[in-house]
Parts: sequence; C-alpha cells; structure tokens
Amino acid sequence: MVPTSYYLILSAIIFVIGAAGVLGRRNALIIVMCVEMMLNSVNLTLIAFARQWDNLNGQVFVFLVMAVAAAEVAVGLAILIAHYHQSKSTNIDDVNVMKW
Amino acid sequence: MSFEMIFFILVGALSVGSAVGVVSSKVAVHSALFLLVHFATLAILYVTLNAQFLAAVQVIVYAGGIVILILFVIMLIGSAPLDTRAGYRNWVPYAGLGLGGALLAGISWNVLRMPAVALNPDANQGGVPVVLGLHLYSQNILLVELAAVLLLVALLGALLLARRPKAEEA
Amino acid sequence: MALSIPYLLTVITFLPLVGAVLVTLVPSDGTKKWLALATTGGTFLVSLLLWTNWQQGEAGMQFVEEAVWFAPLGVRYALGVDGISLFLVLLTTFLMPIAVYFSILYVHKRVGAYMALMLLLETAMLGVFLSLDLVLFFVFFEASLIPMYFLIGEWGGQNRVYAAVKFFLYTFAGSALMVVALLIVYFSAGTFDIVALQNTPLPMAVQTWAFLAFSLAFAVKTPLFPFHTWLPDAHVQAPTAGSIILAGVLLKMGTYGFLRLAMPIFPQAAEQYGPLLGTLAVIGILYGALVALVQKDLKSLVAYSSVAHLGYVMLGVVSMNAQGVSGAVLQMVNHGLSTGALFLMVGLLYERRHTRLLSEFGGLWASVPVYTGLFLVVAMSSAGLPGLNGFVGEFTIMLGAYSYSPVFAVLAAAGVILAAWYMLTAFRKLAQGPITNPANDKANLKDLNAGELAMVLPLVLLFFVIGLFPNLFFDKINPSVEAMLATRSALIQQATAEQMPVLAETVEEQ
Amino acid sequence: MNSAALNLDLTALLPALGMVAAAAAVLLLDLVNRGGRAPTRPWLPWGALAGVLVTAALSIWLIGQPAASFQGMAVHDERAQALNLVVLTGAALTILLSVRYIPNVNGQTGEYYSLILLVSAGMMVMGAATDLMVVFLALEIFSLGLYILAGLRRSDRRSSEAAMKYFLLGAFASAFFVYGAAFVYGATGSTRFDLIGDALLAGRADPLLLSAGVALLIAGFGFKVSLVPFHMWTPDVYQGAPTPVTAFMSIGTKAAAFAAFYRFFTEALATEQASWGMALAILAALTMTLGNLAALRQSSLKRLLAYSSIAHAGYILVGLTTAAAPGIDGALYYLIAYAFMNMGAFAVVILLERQGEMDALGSRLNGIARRQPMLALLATIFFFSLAGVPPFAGFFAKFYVFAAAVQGGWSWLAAIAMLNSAIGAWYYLRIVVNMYFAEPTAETRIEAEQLSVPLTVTLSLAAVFTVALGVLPWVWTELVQSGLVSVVVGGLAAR
Repeated sequence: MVPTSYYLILSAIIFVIGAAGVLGRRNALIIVMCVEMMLNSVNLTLIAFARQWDNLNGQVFVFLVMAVAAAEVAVGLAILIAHYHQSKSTNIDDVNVMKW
Repeated sequence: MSFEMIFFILVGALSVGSAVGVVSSKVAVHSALFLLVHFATLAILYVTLNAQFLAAVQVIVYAGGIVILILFVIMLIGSAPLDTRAGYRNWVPYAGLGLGGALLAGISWNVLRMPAVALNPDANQGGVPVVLGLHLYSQNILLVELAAVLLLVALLGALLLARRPKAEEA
Repeated sequence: MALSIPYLLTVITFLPLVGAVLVTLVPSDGTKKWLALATTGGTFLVSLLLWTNWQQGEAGMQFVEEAVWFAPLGVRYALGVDGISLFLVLLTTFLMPIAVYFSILYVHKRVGAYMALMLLLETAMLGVFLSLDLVLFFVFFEASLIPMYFLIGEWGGQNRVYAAVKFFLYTFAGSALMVVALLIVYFSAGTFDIVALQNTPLPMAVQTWAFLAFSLAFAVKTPLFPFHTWLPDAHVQAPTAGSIILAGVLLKMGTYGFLRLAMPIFPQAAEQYGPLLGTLAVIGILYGALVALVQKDLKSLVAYSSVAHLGYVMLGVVSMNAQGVSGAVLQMVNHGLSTGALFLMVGLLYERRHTRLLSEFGGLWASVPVYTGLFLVVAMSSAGLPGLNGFVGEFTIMLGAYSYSPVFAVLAAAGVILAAWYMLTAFRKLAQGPITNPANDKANLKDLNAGELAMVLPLVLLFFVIGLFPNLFFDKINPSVEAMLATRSALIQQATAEQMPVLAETVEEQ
Repeated sequence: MNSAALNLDLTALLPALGMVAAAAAVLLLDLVNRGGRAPTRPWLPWGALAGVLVTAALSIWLIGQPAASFQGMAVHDERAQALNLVVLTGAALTILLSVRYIPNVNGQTGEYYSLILLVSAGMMVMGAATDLMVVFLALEIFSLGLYILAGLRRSDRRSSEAAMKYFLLGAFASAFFVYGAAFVYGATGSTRFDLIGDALLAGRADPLLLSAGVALLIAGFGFKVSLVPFHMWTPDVYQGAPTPVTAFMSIGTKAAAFAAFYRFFTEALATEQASWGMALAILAALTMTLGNLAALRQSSLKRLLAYSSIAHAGYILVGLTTAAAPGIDGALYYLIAYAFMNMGAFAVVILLERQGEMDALGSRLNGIARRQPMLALLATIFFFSLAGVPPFAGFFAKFYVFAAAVQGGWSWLAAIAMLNSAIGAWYYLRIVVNMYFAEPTAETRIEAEQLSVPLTVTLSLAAVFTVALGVLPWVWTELVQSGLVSVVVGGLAAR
C-alpha cells in the first residue's frame, strides 16, 4: 500500500503548479484550466484521506467538488465568452489582476 | 520497492508532467490536451485509493465534460486570445514561485510528520456506487439539494450571460 | 417654589432638538429666526427651574433620571446635575439666546440650517454636562462636533473650511483612544456610571492608561498647550455666534471632562500626572498671554487669551483642593461669560467695520462711547479686575494652586499681570488716541442700539453679580466639590491602606 | 445508516427554502412574458420583494425555536436568524435600487431577480451551516451568482472585466478554501464542526495538518470578504459591477462569510483559540489599516466605498477575533448597521451616475448641498455613520465590537481600530466637506431619470434605520435574541 503522505505530497505539488499557473499565466482560459487542476488535486487529497480514515465523507466531498467544478466552468466560460465579445481578447493582462 | 509503489511513481510523474504541460503550453489547445491527460492520471490514482466510482465520474465529468467544454470555447473564440509572448509578468511568477514553494514545503513538512496509520485495504468497501449512493442520499441529502440549487444558479447565470437580451434583439 | 416639571433634565436637553426640527419645518426665514430665539429663551427659562428647585446644601446629583439604554453593554440613559455642572448648564442656556439673537441681527445666509445647527449644538452641549453615563457623555461629546463643524465651515471667514476640518479632526482623533479607555474602565469596574466610578477603586495600570487617554481627549478639547493649535484657527474663522459658543461653552467640555471624569475616577494616576498637567497649564497661561500680546487681529488676541484663561481653570482642577476646584468651576463660568462677551464685542465691531485689525482702529472713545465703555468693562472682567467676576475665580484658583504648588501659583500670578497688559494695550490701541482713520468717525460709526445693548447688558450685569456676590454661587458649588474631593481622597487612602499591610508585613519579616 | 433515524427537519433551512421558492416564483412570473409582450415584467421586482419580506417574517417567527437538522449539518439559532435578517435587508434594499436601474443594464430582469434571491439563499445557508461541505456549497452558490451579476452589463467593458476578474480570483480562492477543508477533514476525519471539535478535544486530531488546513481556510475566507492581503480584486470588481449588485455584494458576502467564519472558529476550533486568535487579530489590523490608507486617495466613489468596505471588514473581524459571545453579537450588530448605511451610500452613488455609467466621481458631490439639500443631508448621515460619529448606527456598531475586543483582552487591537476610524473619518469627512463647502460645478447635478420613487424609499429607509439603530440600539439585539414580541413589550416598558 502506498502511504497517504505520498498522495498528499503529489497533490500538493499539483496544487502549487496550478496556483503558479493562475498567478503566472495571462491567458484566461489557461487560468481556468489551472483552477480546475487545483480542484482536482484537492480531490486527490480528499480521496487519500477518505481511505486513511476509512469513511466515505471524503468521497462525498469529492462528489461535491466535481459538481462545483462543473458549475464553475460553465459560468466561467460564459463570462469568458461575454468578455471576449466585449473586448475581443481574453488576455487577462488588460484586466490587471494584481492591481492594488 | 513494491509494484504498487512503482506504479504510483510512474502515474504520479505523468500527472505532474502533464500539470506542468498545462501551465507552460504556449497554445491553449495544448494545455487542454495536457489537462485531459492529467485528469486521466488522477482517475487512475483514484482507483488505487479505493474510489472506483469516483474514478469513473472523474473521467465522465472532467474528461468528458469539462475538457470538451474548454475545447469548445477555444474553437468558438479562436486563437486570438492566445498569448504568444512569454506569458509571464515580471514579478508575479517569482512571488508565486516563492509562495508556492513555501506552501509546498509547509504542506510536505506537515504531511511527512504524519504518524503512520495502518491502512485498510478494503477501506470504504472499494467505493462502489451502491455504498456511496446510499451514503450520499441518506445522511448527505442536504448536500445533494444544495448542489441542485448550485446547478440552477449556474444554469440561470449561463442563460443570463449567453442569451441576447430582448432590447438588443429589437 | 411649587413649579416643577417631570423629566426636567430631559426636557432641558432635548427642547432645543425639538426646536431644531421645527425650525427646519417652518417656512420663512423670519419665522425660523424667532422660533430659534424662542426655543433658546424657553430653554433658558426652563433651566432656571434648576436654580429655583435646587436642594441647597445637597452635594450629590439632583433631578436624576435613569433608564437602560443598551443592556448588553450596561449603557444607560442617565442624567443628573450637581453643583459642578449646574452653572455650566445655566451658562449654556444663558449664552445661547444671546448668540442666537446676535445671529438674527447679522446672519443672513441660509438662516434655517444655521439656526437648526445652533440648536442641535445646544442639545449636544447640555447633554455633555448632564450625562451620568460615560457612554452617553461620549456620544454627546462627539455629537457636538458635527454642528460646530458645519457652523465654522459654512458661515465662517476666509479659511473656514481649513479651520473646520482641523477642528473636527483634532478633536475626533483626540478622543479616538478615549473610547478604548472607557471600555477598559468598564470591564475593570463593571459600570459606565460616572458616580459609581468615582467610588470604585481601579487597578493602577488601568488608571494610568485610561487617565492618559482621557487626558488626551480633554486636553485637545480644552485646549491645553501644546494641543491648542486648532483653537486660534477655529476662532478666527468661526462666525461670531460660533465663537461665543465655542469659547463660552465648548471648551468647557474639556475642563469639565477633567474635573468630572479624569481626575476623580483615576485619582492615583491623576496624582502622578498632575504636575505634568499643571506644568502644561502654566505654560499655557504664559504662552497664551505672550502670544496674545503681539496679535494684530483682535479676535485672535481673544482666542489666545482663552488659551491662557483655560490654563487657570486647569491649574485649579489639577490642584484638587477645595479652593482650586471651586475656583475652577466658577472660573469656567466666568470665562464663558467674559470671553463670550469679548467675542460679542469684537463681533459687533466687525459687523460695523468688517475688519478686526487693531491698527485700523483708534480713538473709539470719542466716536462710540457706550460701546467703548462696555468694552472696557468686559476687558477688565477678562483681565481679572477686583470687583468683577474674573477676579473672584482667578483669586480662588490661585489660593488653591498655592497650597498645591507655590511655584505654579507664582507663575500663574505673572500671567495675571500679562493679561492686564495685553488687554490694556488692546484697549489703548482701540479706544484711545486721536481718530486716525475716518471710518472711525462719529459720523461713520454707529454706537450700540437698543437690541445690541440687550445682548451685552445681561452679561455685564452678571459680571458684577458674580464679582460682588460670589457666595451665591459658591454656596451651590462647594458642597458638591467637597463631596467629590472627599470621595477621592477616601479612594486614595483605601488604595494606600491596601498597600500598607504589605509594607507592614515586610517590615515585620525583617 | 438507518434511514429511519435520519433527521430531515426542514425548519433550519426554511428561510433559505423560502428564498429558493421565491426565486422559482419570479422565474415563473417572468415566463409569462415570453409571448413577446411583457405584461408581468413590471411586477417582477415587487414579486421578489414580497418573497424577501415573507422570508423575513419567517425568520423573525423562527427566532426562539432553535433546531439543528440534517445530521448536524445546519442549525438555525438566533444568530442564524440575525444573519438572515442582515442578508434579507441587503436583498430588499438591492431590489428597490434595481427597479429602475437593471432594465437599463440588462433586459432579462426575471433571471436577475431570481439570481438575487438564490444568492441570498446561498448566503443564508452559509450562515446556518455547521459542516464544511455545506459551507463550501453555499459559498459557491452565492459566489457563482455574484460573478454573473457583476458581469450583468454586457455592453460595458468594465463590467465584463469585473466579472472575469472576480470569477478567476474567486475560483482561485475557492480552491484554497476547499484545500483547507480537505486538510481539516484529513486531520480530524470529519467535516462537521461539532465532530471536528470533539476530535480536537479527544486529541485525535493531527495538529500540523489542522493548522495547515485552517491557514488555507482563512486564505479562502479572506478572499471572499477581501481581507488584506487577499483584497486586490475588490476595488476593480466593485467599480465594474452594476451599482446595486456592488451594494449587495459588499453586505451579503461579508455577512455570510463572517457567519461561517465565526461558527467554524467557535464551534470547531474552540480549543485552538490561542493559536488562531493572534492570526485573526493581525489580519484585522492589516485589513483596517491598509483599507483606510488606500481609501484616502480615491476619487471614484465606488472605489472609495470598496476600500472602505475592506476597512469595515477589518472592524468586523475585530469582533470575531474575540470568539466570545459579545464579539459575535457585536459583529452581527455591525453587519446590520453596515447594511443600512452602506446601502444608503450606494444609493447616493446611483443618484450621481449618468446615463450608461456605473460609477461616479466624488467630485460630483461638490456643492450638492446648494442644489439638493435633502440629498446632502441623507448622504451626510450615511458618511458620518460610516465614519463612526455618534449618534449614528456606525458609532454604536464600532463601540459594541471594540468593547468585545477590550473585554477579550485585545485592547491593543481596539486601539488600532479606533485610530483607524480616525483615519476613516478623514476621507468620509472630505466628501461631506465638499458637499457643503465646495462650489457647485457643471457636474453637480443629479439626472432626473435616476431619481425614482423606489430609490427615494431606499434612501429614506436607510437613513431612518441608520439613525434609529444608533439611537435605539437595543431594538436590534432584542429582536434577534428574543423576537418581535419582546421588542414591542420592551418598547412599551421603556415608556
């Protein structure tokens, strides 16, 4: 059996890669994908913990995260398209995310 | 090193590699394809964790739904949005790298100090649909109801944003 | 005297508020003006009931009203009046009709808003003097900022907006920490009740921090040197009626705060920091007088003289003995009357000549003798001429200060000489010598008319009443002051007694 | 897993259900329009408002009948009802503000109002949630709704940018939140607050995993309520979103997130207070200070209100830092006071907007007192209340919260907060100064079309309650602790 901690570190690596993508990329679509990746890494964490604790709560949680991810993508892509029609660009630099 | 471990390392490496691919691709379509690979590797890992049903759902929802949706949008809005330049701003990646490194180090440090627990190979009865379904629709019925409201919001929202308002039609 | 009104203090406090609402509702400017005057006059008359129904010799709070305001924090709506606050209330209600009447004569811009703000201000000021609950006190204390801020900012002189903002921010920032301090006091003593707090011993650490925070708020308000810099700006820019009220009443909220809250509730801390406050007070006396000496603008001269006069009051408060405190209470009233009257006289002159520069005047004796004569009386009252009110207060304070610290008393006495000097210099420049400027000719400058006399004369009359019959006032002030001082020293003794056994034990062990 | 033992008592979520039902009703009402004509369209806001009022009545009726249901996943206690009332106040006033506004922004009013109702439902569920999974779902329900509402004006570039930015950062924050929840689950084996608390008490929890989880949860929450340093999205989103939505956002998200915050920290982490109290206190201090300092140099009213909303989040957090009953009641009082005064301030912004705009420069208020004295008076009440000047609601709110902080031994935090409100007074005062003392310019006017009856009603209601809550603070605390009856009785007794 592969210990839980291995899964956790794997998912942490994926989470951080996703987070780096959100902060580093300017293309909104890729940012959406990175967020999806982050949610997936959380799912991995949850499932690993569910096995460790031998209860189903973690798996139920994963179910919900999947529902949320689907809803988020639907809404997010709708926003993206609306913005694209507005500005003909999804380059997030124009949005200037990090402006204080 | 056991077979399980070798398998985990292989799939994990593939998973990390595809994640890096998603982040670093210059072309969005490539990112989406990497994402597909990434989701698939995760589904495999779910199976190793006694979550067979979720592994199936993972493939259906993510690979079959979300990635297709993203590809669809890429086709819809073309290659115009794709960033051909380096795609990184000067200080954000470094800050992100620093914070990410710290996060990763912190989590790994915490995780590695976890006491070893005897794992039940049959944990969660293999995550079969019946068990999970019973659990979901009895104790956790509230969550299902809320998820329904959530999907309603998403539906309404997509409708509101995507449909042309009457004023514009006229 | 049979006439009495239920909820007398509430009526006094909120009558002006009702008037303010009515003023905004009635249509014409004329009605608004006279309604405002009627309200302030009526409030004054009602407040006279405090005098007539006074329980002579009673030291504690009278006419007390109490209700729970906000139970979760033990905040009460509690009003009461004792010998310390009585005359400040009467001073407020007395000065308001004069200020309003002056405004009726000379304010023509947006009269309704002006009068409503004046009336709101009166409610806030009365609330400060009548509150028996710390939070209620603070609410009124802060609420008085809003109307004054608008009065200065809208109806003031050239730099009015700057002065108004400076006034607001100084006082608001000054009292910011007071909120924290009064909460610390509450959680240490378990009550916001001012009277109860005066009887509650507090730990020394609480006393120190709370005393410093309260002192900061009150020192800015008073204003004590070096927190006074907002005052000349505010005074010079404020409309005349605003100055009368600012100097006459608002500044007293600071010294009243010291006397009612900071000194008795935190007795040991007050003992500890008393010399510091006393030093600041003495510096204020000398500094204010010296700066007043070189002012070219009559109004800023009066403003700086206020800094000096309030230094006396603070000195009396700091000395914390019967003479000092009683003198301080009376001197608060005196300063309100004298400085109010001075601002009134300056305002009357300004309305005639539209300047306040001393160099523009000279020889007014010849052209406007009634005005000049009254000005002299007012100036002498402010300078502390025996026989007038200022002397009684300052002399009593000096007595108290001497037994507290002879050095302070001597330095403060030097301030009296300076006061006479700058007042007489100002008077000389104003009234004596030949008429150099044709605008000051008899033909061009009108003397006071009946309406204006009606404003000045009651003030002058009171100068003499207080100056000649001070016991009329001390009789009511003294019992409360003595009671307060007795409670205070009991608290200090109790605290030292608690430390004594410890000392005794250590001695025994040795 | 015996289904007979399941607790499916719906009482806990009755108000939220009411909102969902109202949303469905509004959608059905809108459906009648589809024939091409729009006979029911003018009725939509009033239908939504009726739904809100009925739900509010329901919430008040439920006070004093606490219940937990759904296997401990949700409760409705007095605080949940108080939170419901805050959210419903925000929703009702938002609907009133939208009557004239939204048809100019987006023709699809039916979807708009039902989204407002659904978002409110999400916020209310979040206030009643006692399980991290429920919190997460509720968070997503209202967040998704708000992303969409922020981008409602599709013809305006800034609106769609705001939506996109809000969505991207919001989704990012959600990932952090859910990652944190995963770690808490990993540390304790449960997502239910009481079971987490039990695990901690019994020493079954892994402290390191737990602290990692809590840190991530705070980051996720921090994004939602725009705590510094997670606040960078706030000004742009506030500025770009349609103004009624901004107003709703500023109140609703704070209310919901703080409710979940306090439940999680007091019910699940009660034993860990020492370790996270200081973290929250530092966050609160940073949030207040940076919010206020940044607000000092804003010229756009909406950006100014955005930064001020950050600062207010900091003040509210001061109440939660104590984790004791007075702090939480204080925070709830702060929220209701903030709901009224902030709604009023945003209503003023709407009045100043021109055709096709969704923001106004503060300079448009210059000298407005000369032309619109009544409006200036109301605006003065709102801004003074936001600054915390007595006797308005804002003062008592601050007082209540800071009192709790002092009581809990956080005097230094209360002192920082008070100094911050002095900084805050400066920029609110500057607006008031300009309203009264600056010379009116050509820009100083309000467009007749903005001045509608519902807007006037909103302004008046907000002003009346801003004053009333300040003068009679006990009405609110009595109402949410013992119900309407006690307020009436108390009012009679006070006479």
